[in-house]
Amino acid sequence: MDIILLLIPIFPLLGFLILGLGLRAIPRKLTAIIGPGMILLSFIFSIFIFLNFHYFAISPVRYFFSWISLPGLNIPFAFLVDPLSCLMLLIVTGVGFIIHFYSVGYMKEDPGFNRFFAYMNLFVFSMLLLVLGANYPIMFIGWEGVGLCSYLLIGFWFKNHDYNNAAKKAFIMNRIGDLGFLLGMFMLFTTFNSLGYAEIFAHAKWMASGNITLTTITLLLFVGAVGKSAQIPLYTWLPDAMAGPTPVSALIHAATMVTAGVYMIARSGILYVLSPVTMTIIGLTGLATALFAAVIAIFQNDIKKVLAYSTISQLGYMFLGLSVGAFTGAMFHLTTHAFFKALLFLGAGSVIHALGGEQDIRKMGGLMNKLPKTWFTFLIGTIAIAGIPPLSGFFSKDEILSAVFRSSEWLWVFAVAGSMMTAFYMFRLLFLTFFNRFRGTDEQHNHLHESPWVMTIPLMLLAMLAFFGGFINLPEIFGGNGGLENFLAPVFADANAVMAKQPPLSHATEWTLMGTTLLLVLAMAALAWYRFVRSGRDVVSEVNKQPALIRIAANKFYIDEAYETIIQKPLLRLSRFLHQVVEIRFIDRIVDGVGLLVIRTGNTVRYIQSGNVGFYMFIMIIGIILVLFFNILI
Amino acid sequence: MFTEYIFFFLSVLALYSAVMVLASKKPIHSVLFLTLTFFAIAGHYVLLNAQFLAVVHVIVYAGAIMVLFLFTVMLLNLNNDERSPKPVWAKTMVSIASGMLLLVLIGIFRTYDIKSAADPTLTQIGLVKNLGQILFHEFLLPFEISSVLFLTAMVGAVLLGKKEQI
Amino acid sequence: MLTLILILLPLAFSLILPVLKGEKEIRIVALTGTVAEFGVAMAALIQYVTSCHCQLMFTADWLATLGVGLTFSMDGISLPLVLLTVFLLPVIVLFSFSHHYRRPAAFYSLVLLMEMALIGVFTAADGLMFYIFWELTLIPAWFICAVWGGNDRIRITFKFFIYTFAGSLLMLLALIYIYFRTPLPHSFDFRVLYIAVLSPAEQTWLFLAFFLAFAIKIPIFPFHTWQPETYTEAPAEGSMLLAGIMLKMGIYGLIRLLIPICHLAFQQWGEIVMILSITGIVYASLIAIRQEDMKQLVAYSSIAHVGLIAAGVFALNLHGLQGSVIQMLSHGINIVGIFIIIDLIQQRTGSRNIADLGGIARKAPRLAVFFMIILLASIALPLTNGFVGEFLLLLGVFEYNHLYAAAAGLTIIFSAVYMMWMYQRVMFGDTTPMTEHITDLNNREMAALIPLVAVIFWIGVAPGFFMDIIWPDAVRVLALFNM
Amino acid sequence: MASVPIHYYLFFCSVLFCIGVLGVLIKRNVLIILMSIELMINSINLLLAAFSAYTNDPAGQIFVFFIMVVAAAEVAIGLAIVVLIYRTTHSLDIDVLNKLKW
Repeated sequence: MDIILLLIPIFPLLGFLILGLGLRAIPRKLTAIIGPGMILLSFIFSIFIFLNFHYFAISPVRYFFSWISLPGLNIPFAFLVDPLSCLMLLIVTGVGFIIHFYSVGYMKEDPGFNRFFAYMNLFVFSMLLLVLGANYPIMFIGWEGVGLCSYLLIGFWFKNHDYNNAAKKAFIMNRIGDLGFLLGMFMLFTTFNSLGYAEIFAHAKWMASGNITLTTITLLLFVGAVGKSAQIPLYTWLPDAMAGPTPVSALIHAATMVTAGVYMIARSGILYVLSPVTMTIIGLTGLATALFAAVIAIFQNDIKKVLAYSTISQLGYMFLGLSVGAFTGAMFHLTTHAFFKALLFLGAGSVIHALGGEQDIRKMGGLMNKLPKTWFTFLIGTIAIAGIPPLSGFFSKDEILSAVFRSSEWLWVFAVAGSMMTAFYMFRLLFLTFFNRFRGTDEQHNHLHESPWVMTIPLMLLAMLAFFGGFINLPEIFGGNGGLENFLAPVFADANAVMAKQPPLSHATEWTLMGTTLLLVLAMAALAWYRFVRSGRDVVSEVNKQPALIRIAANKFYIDEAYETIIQKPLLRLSRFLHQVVEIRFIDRIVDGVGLLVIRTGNTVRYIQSGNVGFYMFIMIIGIILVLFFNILI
Repeated sequence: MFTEYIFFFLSVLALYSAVMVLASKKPIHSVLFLTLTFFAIAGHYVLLNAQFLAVVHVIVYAGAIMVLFLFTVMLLNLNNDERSPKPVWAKTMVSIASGMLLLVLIGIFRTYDIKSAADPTLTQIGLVKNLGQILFHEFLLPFEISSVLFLTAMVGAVLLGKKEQI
Repeated sequence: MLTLILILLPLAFSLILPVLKGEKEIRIVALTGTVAEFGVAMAALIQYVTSCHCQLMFTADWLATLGVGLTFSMDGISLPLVLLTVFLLPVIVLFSFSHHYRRPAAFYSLVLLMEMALIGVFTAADGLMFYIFWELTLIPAWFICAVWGGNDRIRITFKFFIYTFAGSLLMLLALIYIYFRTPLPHSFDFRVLYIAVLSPAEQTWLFLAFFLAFAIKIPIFPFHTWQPETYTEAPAEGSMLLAGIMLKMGIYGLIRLLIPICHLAFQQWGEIVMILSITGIVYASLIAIRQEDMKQLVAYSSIAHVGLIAAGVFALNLHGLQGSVIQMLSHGINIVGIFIIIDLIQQRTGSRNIADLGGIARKAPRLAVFFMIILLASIALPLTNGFVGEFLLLLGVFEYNHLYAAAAGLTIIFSAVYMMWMYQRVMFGDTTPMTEHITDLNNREMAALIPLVAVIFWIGVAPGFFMDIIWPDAVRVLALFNM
Repeated sequence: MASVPIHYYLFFCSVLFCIGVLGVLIKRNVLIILMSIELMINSINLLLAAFSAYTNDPAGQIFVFFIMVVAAAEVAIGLAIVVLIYRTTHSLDIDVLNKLKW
């Protein structure tokens, strides 16, 4: 069983090595088999692990070899198989495989076909390490690894400098978070003398709530999550990351990598529930991000950017859920989000593919008939994300919302507002893309075509998942037995025990909340329909003519520009100042000055050497006298 | 007591002639006074029962070296006195310096005490036989090497003394 | 005995070389010499028994009356550095074949002399021998830089020589002082130096002398200004020897002399030198961001990295010390790799100015891959050697002081900033006239780079081998400190 | 026959030595300076012989012997140089010899 477990990440690594080392030698067809094939194998093995889950019930941690080992510090290379990692395993390999499959079609024309799959396999490998690791350093390997792959894949088309900048930005912002993660890890180590989950959580369980050390640890780890999961203030890399090929956006920047932060916090749940301050900060960050990103998303015209901001917003929801202790809810939303967001991205990819690279939704429209499969699956995705029953998004979002309501009504109001915005911008996207008449060039119009089967089959698979995904955790009132809830219960048992148990909502309240939300969401969908389909206004009016507030929102609140002025430019200026002034004019001048001083002194003193032998002898005698004199003294 | 008298006599003689070496106006007088000093010191050697040294001293210094000096003085016809003695302030300064050196030296030696003072007048080490034994046993190699030194010095002196460049 | 062979073998080869005629012959002999040395080191490694103190000891009387002995031995601190030296030298020599230096016999002879001196420094178990070899490294280093260097080489290398030499004189003074404080009969043997009786005031002075000597060599901010200039002007091999191995002498000196001897002075000065080291990290990283010359950029990044190593040493705990030795290995390997890459680019395009370059990845994919791997190792990506070292170092600093670790950790971010930016501008984008006809790596260049990359991953994935060698002696050093 | 204390020799030799030093410093004539140097050497010689006699150690007297050897050689060379100097400068003034720099 251990071998099988080990093989799960080994397959993608193998794929990476084969494709990476034989970069140009391997024919495309073989790559098309190896790339997705390795992930498929991983997926099959993951299912196998999932089915034989009981096998790991007693000893969930499997050691392979000792990685860093010192007296007092032992970091084994070990995997942990528990419900949480199992769930992530299935998502990563499952969704990963579907996206790999899709990529075979999407990247068909690209000269870097092999490289692409090599990177993708490396990504899956890193992600698997991240979710399987039995201690924080192993998670960190994956954590940095996925950041690297993200960097490589965003800058995949590396001839374009903007893409490279986007890649670098992503990597650096992730690194800021990584530093937080690293420091959090150190603090964990100094506090618990171990970095393994099992040891830490076993000790943490008995610590007092609000402990300052725990608060610091959790905050530091949260910094890592903020970087990776693109929350305020480190979110700006994610929209830029859309520079990468669309399957990359689907896999890395929607389904898996960006949710690593959520996974990490869920994993460390027990630490977080013991630090209420951190939980509050997480909640506020999540909510702010959810609303902020949703507002920006409404005014974006790039199909992928809308989805990117939507991802940020949905991640905000997950953090909001985590902050009120709804770990299962957050994980549930993570799962469904992986399904429908991957679906939406792939659908967007299909559209872009059909339009020959066009991403501006103002130049789309009326694609419903030309791309029927894409349109239908995209519709399912939109409904799912908007939260309309019985699609998956509804259930997962509802679970978070009701948990939020139990914690605070005000939070709930804001969360619902965010939910409404989600519905609005998603339907806006849907309507502008697929309804009315085509607004692009004639040439594009003539070339419009439905994507090949390699691309549509993944769409359909994901659409099914997005449709039915919600049923894995049906709420009680729908007669569900909370499958995922029960499945994950052992993982969150300690955390839930600590969490002050609010009484469960009465069914009436729950129905009311659900109804209200649904009604508002439907109203927003209708508004979008009215505004973008019925009114007949084809093209979204020019941003410049809009009121100032909207213009600011359309320009993403100038956050990028602000970062550039506040951080980037002063940093560069500081760098230049340190080099030109401090280094060259100050420190080095002192160093050279010492040398010059010696030279100058020599130049002056050498006149003593007049050449007068009598004088030399006199000095010599004086010297002898002094030597002898000091000899007496001593 | 007798030894002491001789000691004082020789010392005073040596110091007087040493001072006169410096005080004389003519170099030829200086050379003669220097000879006198050397003889006084030879007397000291005798007093210390260092007969061998006394003899060698007379031969080398009063004999060879003194002759060299005299020859030089006469060769160069240096009978006139110094045309321009050093200025007074310089003389004062160097005198003070020498005086200080003397003070310091005396300061050092004042506290010096020798541990087992054998009677110098009775030791036999200064006899030619004893010294010869040691010189040709323990110090044979340096002795031979010193002959090379002499040869070198001779060659050097000849080379320097030659008028034309070689 | 093996230790003595390790020292004498390069010397023998360096003496043979001047006799030979013909570049090809000279190269083959030089490479044979370094490879043979590697073989001897492997034999030593096999004989080495982990966690026994002072192994492979060789002792002979030299100036017995002064208590100076020809004493050489290895322990867990010096063995990794010896391995680093013997591993990097063949790589450097192999790489150097792409240059056609004038007077190759002299060049390779000096390189081998350097190897001998370096191994002498790392294996010396006697204070005076340590000093002698320490100074001996300077001579070939200076000649290599001053004869085969760039245009401004005379001025720069003179500064380098005088600066480091002044530092080492202070070390000599300190050593002699301690010598007179050792119990009778005086001796320079390390083990005797460790038990010298020193008052806190004396230790403070000795600390300053030692620290200055080592800080200049390492270099620690603000004694680093000789370094970027020297790296830029030195020939590629010179930069590699300097940055890859010679800098480690300073760190090694800290561990070997400063910590065990001046332990009382750390109460007063430990905090200050720690702050200096960390200031250096941030300062050098910030400067590196704006550099246009690749070598200069790497030089500043190196200052940042060794600053972290020094901080780990000054943290005075097992993790910091362990990390510093591991990171010395990693840094040596990574920086040599980077210098190789930079020089390859310079050979092909005639420039190492970032602004002149671009689009190399498309033209030379293998070069791009190697560059990427080495770069990732130097920014401490997990599963590369850089991570293991930096993880332990930062953990060590963190145990010393949380805030310092946060400041030192900025290197994680900044190194990504400057390295990625350099990589992006050099390798990506459109080609420039200079990079238009760049060729990919040939087999010999691959042969030089592959061992580096292999070790990068070896230490990154399974550092246990080195860890086990190092930690017993790291514990021993700490025990001396706490004595 | 009672001997004089060693201190007498010490003081006497110190005075003689200082006279030599004074001569070296105060005189301009190279010849006299050489003589003064001889005075110093003699004072040292005597002291060596005295110590040798007082401690019953022949090494001191042997050294005196060697010093005499060296002194003789020195005088020979020194005077040769003096002659040479006189030939070139027509003076024995030491202050004329100020080319000894750089």
